[in-house]
Amino acid sequence: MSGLSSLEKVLGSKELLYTLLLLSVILPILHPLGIPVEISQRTRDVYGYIEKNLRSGCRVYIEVYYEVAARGELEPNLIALTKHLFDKGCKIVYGSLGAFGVVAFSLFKSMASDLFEGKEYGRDYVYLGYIAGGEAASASLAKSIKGTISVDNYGNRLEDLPLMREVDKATDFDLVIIVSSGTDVFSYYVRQWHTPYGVPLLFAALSVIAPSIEPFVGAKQAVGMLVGQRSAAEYEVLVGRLGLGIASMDAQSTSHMLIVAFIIIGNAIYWGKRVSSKKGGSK
Amino acid sequence: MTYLKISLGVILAVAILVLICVVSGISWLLGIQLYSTRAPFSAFLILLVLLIAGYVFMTEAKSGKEFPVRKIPAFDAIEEAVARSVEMGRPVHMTFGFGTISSAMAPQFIAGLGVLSHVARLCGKYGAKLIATLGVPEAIATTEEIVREGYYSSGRPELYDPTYNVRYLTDQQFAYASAVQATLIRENVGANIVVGPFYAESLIFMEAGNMVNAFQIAGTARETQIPFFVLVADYSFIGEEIFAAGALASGDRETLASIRGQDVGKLLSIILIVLGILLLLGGFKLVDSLNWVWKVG
Amino acid sequence: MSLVVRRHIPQLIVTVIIILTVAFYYLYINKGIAESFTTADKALSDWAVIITSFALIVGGIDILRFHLVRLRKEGLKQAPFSAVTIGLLVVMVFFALHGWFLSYADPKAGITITTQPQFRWLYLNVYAPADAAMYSILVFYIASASYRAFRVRNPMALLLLVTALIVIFGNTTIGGLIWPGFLPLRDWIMTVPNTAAFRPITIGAGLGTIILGLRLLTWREVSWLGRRE
Amino acid sequence: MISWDLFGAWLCAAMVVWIYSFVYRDNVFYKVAEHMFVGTAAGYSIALALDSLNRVLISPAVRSPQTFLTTSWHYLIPAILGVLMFAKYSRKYYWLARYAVAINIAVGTGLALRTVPIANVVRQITATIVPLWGSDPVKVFNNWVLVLITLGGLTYFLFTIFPRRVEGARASPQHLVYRALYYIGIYGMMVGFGALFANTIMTRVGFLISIYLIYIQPQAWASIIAAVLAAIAIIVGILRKK
Repeated sequence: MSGLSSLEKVLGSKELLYTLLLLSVILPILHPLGIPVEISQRTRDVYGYIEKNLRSGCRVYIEVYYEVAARGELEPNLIALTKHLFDKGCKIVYGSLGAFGVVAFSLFKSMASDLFEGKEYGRDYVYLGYIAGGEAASASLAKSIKGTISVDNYGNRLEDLPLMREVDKATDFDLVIIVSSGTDVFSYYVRQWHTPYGVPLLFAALSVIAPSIEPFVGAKQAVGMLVGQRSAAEYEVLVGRLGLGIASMDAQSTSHMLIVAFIIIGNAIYWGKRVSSKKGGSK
Repeated sequence: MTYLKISLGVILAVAILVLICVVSGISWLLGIQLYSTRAPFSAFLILLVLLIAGYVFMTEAKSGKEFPVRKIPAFDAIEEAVARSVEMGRPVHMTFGFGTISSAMAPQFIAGLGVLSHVARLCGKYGAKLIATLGVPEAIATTEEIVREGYYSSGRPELYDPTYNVRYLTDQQFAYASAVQATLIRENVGANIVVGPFYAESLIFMEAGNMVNAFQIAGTARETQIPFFVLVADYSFIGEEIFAAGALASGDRETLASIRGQDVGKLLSIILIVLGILLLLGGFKLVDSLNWVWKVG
Repeated sequence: MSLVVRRHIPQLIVTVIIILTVAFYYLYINKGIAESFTTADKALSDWAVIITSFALIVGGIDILRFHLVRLRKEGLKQAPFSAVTIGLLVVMVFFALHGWFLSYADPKAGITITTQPQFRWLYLNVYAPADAAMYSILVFYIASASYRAFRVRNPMALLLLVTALIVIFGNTTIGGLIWPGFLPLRDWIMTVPNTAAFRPITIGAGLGTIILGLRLLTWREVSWLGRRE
Repeated sequence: MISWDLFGAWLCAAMVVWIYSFVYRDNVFYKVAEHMFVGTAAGYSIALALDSLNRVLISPAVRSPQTFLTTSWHYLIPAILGVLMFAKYSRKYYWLARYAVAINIAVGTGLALRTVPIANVVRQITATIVPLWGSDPVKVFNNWVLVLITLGGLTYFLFTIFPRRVEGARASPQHLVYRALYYIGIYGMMVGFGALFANTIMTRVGFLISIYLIYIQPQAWASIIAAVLAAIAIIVGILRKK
């Protein structure tokens, strides 16, 4: 009985739990365990769509809309998707409707520098930078990119970039990918790009907001959706570039298992004490 | 005889509803665009029915009719929380959120203010020290007044000290949260009452309160944060109960009667759902009628 | 008279604005009125922005006052900390004002209130990391909260625990190693019972909001006025 | 030579570590970080306030005073009401602050009353009207679950209108239906709460990973030093109490 109580005291002291939690998150990032990932149908569908419908020379627009705090969940998705598109020989135009997208993009580029090796800026990819104006800007971009902004993020005139001579409006793109930490941006693209022009959309979202944009996927307004680190890990396996997604899944696994262990032990102690105190009472 | 007792207000309310229906019908027949296409017509009708129903109940209560309300345990627990803090010689903490009041969260802020006025009166009654923290810039003056009123009305003006009792901690979400969690610990609060619209900071408040073993009562109508309150707090208001708590706090019979209007809305929802499903049997889609937007021609 | 200017006029303002904004949102009289409503609506939200801005300034002064009082009252123990807050607040506002000045004095430089370089530095190196750290501090709290919250005291708590475990195992890759069924089961829980559970809460919150609006309209909700005269 | 950038990066790492140190125990370094945070946040929100005042009121008035006075003169009303908010410091004229608050409360409530009937009521009702029969048994089962839990939850929240059980008498059928729905509602909601709670763990761990990658990992030494300092402060704090 006193053994149980002292065990409870040790486990109940939050210091132990917090330290173990920190270790269980940081250690797997430093040394990934490589727990195999089972690939869900949803991710397979997205992969299959790109495999089937995009060919070399296809043009893709990617909206980069997340703040640095959401980087852990969304950046691995963005990297894996970019890898897949570059492997297929697609050309990519990146843009951001949020000011924080600029920082997110530069961090993304430095994290995935291997993907951009051998790719020429202006010919294979372009980053438009921050486009102010929210939904109105989105609508205007769909009509004409060059009519909305005249220079890219780095101050180059859009007419001087070969890729931007090829594309200008929504229908010039074969696929539009929205990587966003907010709910609104998804609906902007549905309303301004998909509904009027019928451009296929693909979503990559945080796991907390996935339920709120699920209806768009259900209504076939988007061809598919990648959700959080889990999808990123699966996609990394599919495209064969293991990175932060997989490492994060290990960290997720270990930290979740730690919490589960604490829940179970906590319950065991609770019931142990309850049973033993009942026995004590009957004596 | 009872029919004669119906007050003028009820007659007027029903008359308005009938008038609106008649006018709408006539304008529909004449092909007049009377309602905007922004919202389905059913939304306007539901809003109107609820407002009128609530108003009717309020006037009925005025003429002496009683509406017994089921117990809301979290509301009754507030008094216990305050009393316990006084026994332990620890202050009571109350907070109701951050951000501007001119957003769609305004009703929840107002509900929080209603609970605050109840807490303040109880603190005056028991002589408890109250610390009200907030992150709503527009409500600083109001909060000061509410706390002052709580102490003055129970004859304890000496307990009121605006810089101690009311603490505005910026409208930036996590700066506010960091200051609240520090306040909870440093002041060693005995009761932690958290009612209003909350975001991710909800769990921060609950865990910080738990660190000092405070008695916790929490409530919000923001769906994503309800689980944290329900699972961690000692007592919780779930969703619309915070609005009912505001009415209960007023201690006014007529105000309380208005929450019967919420019940009418719930019954209406149940009826519409059941009816809609039954009508599906006959192949009629009630969903289309509910989504119908007033459009002539 | 005093009651009229102290209570009745503010309450009347509330009633009139709510009725006008809601009624013209749903009603349609003609194109001209609809358009002028849209402009008026935009202007009204600008009004709110202006008022909020002044409230924020009042709030800043309140924080200043709070820390000055503490500085005086609590002596050396609190003084250095309050001085840090006051100092940073004043410095931030000073840089903001400098940026504001530059935006008029030298518009070509493109410096505004929030893009003033020193202001940006403080924002990026003090505010931003603290903000992100406070957000992610939740990971500790959610761990200790689940340790306590999922204690099986009664049948309902057992249901809670089972649901939580399914979701946890479904979310992690290790769960898939234990039993591949966790993932589809988790998806089912998140889409069916979870959606259903929050639907009545959403409806109820909406109804509560409407009835609170009614109380405001009928001058029954008076807590926002503060003291009762 | 220490550059401002490097110093900034160290400061970032230290801020994160010190804020985290609070979960172990309140300490001097958390107190410093918290007061720095509140100070910058307060300054930041004043700056944002000045920025919006500039955008809405001052810039148009300075750039083209003529058009401002003819078309946007009414912006002076909220500006005056805003200035009146300072009346809260007055003993006699404190109520002047209410006028501005009244406008903001009305705008907020008006906004809520516009969206709520559609988003919270009509949309939710229409989403629940689903067929409870059909050829696909999985779908039928899911629809039953959806409808029963929704109706149950609505019943659970009823405040004043519900069949009451008369003392001593046998429960009426209405009462039994009410009780059944009530329990379905509360148990269904508990499933939802448990699921949402557990699902949030994932996002929170994700955030911790992001923070670690952005602030801690690049400045490992600065973070370790900050952590050691915080640990010493915590230990000293404990010893002092004893």
